[in-house]
Amino acid sequence: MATKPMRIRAAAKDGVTEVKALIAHEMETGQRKDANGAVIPAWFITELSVSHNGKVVLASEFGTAVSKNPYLAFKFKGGATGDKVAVSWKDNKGESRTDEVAIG
Amino acid sequence: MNNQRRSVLKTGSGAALLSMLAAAGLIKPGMALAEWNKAAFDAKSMADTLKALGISQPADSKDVQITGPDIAENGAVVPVGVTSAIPGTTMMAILIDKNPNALAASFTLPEGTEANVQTRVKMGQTSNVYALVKAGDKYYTATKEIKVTLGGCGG
Amino acid sequence: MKKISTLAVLLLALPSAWAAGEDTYAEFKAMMDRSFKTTGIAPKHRMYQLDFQKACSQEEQPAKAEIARIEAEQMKTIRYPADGKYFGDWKQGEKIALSGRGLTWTDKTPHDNGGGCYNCHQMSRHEVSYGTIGPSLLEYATVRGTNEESIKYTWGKIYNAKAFNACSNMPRNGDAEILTEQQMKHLMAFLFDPASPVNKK
Amino acid sequence: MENPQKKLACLLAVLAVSAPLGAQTSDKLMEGINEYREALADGNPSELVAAEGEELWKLKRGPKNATLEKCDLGLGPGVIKGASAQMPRFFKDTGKVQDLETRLMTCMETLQGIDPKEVVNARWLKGEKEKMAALVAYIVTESNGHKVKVDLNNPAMKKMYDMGKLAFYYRTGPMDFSCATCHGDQGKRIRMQELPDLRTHEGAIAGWGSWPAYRVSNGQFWTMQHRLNDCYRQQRTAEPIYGSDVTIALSVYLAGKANGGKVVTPGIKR
Repeated sequence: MATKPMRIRAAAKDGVTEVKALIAHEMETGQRKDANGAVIPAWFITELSVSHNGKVVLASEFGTAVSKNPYLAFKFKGGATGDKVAVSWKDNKGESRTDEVAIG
Repeated sequence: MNNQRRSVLKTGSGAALLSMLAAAGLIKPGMALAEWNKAAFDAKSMADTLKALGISQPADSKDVQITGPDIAENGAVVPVGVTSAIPGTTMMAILIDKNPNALAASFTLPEGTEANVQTRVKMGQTSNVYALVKAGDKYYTATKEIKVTLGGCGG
Repeated sequence: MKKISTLAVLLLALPSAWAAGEDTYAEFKAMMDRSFKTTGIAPKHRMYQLDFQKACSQEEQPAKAEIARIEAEQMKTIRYPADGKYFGDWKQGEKIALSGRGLTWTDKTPHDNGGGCYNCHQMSRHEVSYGTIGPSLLEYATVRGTNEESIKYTWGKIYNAKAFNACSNMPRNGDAEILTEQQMKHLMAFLFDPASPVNKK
Repeated sequence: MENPQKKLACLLAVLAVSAPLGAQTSDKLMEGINEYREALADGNPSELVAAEGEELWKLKRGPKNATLEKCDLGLGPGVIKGASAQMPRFFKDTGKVQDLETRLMTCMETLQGIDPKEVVNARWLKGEKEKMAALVAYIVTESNGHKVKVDLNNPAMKKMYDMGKLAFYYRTGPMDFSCATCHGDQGKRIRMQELPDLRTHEGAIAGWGSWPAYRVSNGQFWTMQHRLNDCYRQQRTAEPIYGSDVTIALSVYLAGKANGGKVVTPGIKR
């Protein structure tokens, strides 16, 4: 299954950039059962990183307890309008995706 | 956790995402991004999680805060955040005591990133939620009880 | 432009009942008929109204005489327990009161329906998630008393609430076969038993 | 209305282990829950569904291999901004009052050659219905903050409004319920779920104006057709056919009551 685009917002103010990201992912726990009683296998993002002009500003590891369609918000020093902020993730099935946005 | 992270990096393994990012021109080789810590995320209890992370006896700290609502209407999506006022904070994690696996997420903060991260987690039931923070080579915690009126079981 | 204003005047001049006049109602029935289908255990004929349902399908309550007629008719449907025993197990009753399960097209069987009591009523102090469409039933036995009249009234109200209030929001649990006689006995115990959370201070 | 069945099963499981809740008053509980809802308002996952919908809108597909970019939602071909706030509306080309979803089916059929049955017969959030939900998310996002404006002077619309009102009060089925049973009084709730009084303008804008919505409980985006379908499911009636006249009529009734109020779409719900 193809990965879906995420939504990233990055806004610079007073020398600080605020990043808000919504990532499309099922984040299946592996503890739920389908209608026939079969366990739905775990499927979740394990690693996610955010970079600013190529430099990592946040590296994270997720477990299955992160909600479906994960949300992340944080701030880093620096960043100017037009700079690139990229979010990359990898899941336990080996799928990955990177999306990029310009700081507004 | 960071100890393990470093050792993984030193041995140069586990760089799948790293190489992907490098290929995308997003990061330069040698950046701190490591293999997912399976032992820590698979641990059931708080105590086992701390053990898997190689941490003993983190100290409660008023300078660490876990934010979130007192009551979550639905356990499937609970907004939580961790903030730390301790200088030199390099790692923050969210742990949920009563979840099947306590560790929900961990964040490594490079220099220049504020020690304040917001996300959303699943909670199976009312539980204490812990912030675990690393500053220097010491660990600190803060806790907050979040009540769940509905488990993360859909409706 | 002139055409439109003439039409507007015409519409205004028509009697107010026109909006739900006979032609409109026939059209409405036809619309309902083509808009629904049978799915699972919910057959299409569920859309065909009983007389009292139709009488209660208006913005305003029906006329007094109509209300009295409906209540008298519904009263006749009530069946009191043949063995004269009104009370089952309050613990079972609590489960029935909490469950809102049953009778939808996604339910698999017509059995094991819940009473859905907490959807609309406050019933105990330890359950804070309760609805407010119906009155609070806290300390029911104390408030209502435990004499025979109160017991029979309560049975009747559970069995067919329309016998006491023609257009009540409360389902006819017995008459419409939502709950079994045994389930209603459990609910009675939940309401009246001194050990039941309903009657705990 | 929410989904009481699963909700109750969950409540049973959860409240059994959360005794401290019992000490709280109901008001305190609602206060806490409101705080929780506010925390979720920023970063509504509907945005992800809307992003998919935007791609779909511009994607060539169907037997005619065409996009939906020439679809006329009432404000002219391709105009999306504010369009859903003015729906349902009467369309001359089809001679019918259509809501957003039935109008999109018309566009899919005429522009792309996709048979409406593929949407009607699909399961919720599967196949063409999943695509429909994404398109709806995209389009209603473009009406966020706009005012509800449906034309009840149009005779076809007025007729649908009257039909919708009759449907709203129509009691039937084994539980004798109508829409008005739960949505015909002020300040009521089912369990902890507050119910808008849909007879009033305030209630109608709170209800109509905040759907379609993302539901955090199941991580699903629900269109208005989906919402109405589940209301009927809980009323224990038969199932309304997707896009059927009764669903359009109810939408016209609700939109008519909400006229002039501000829509907040997509909403975010429990």
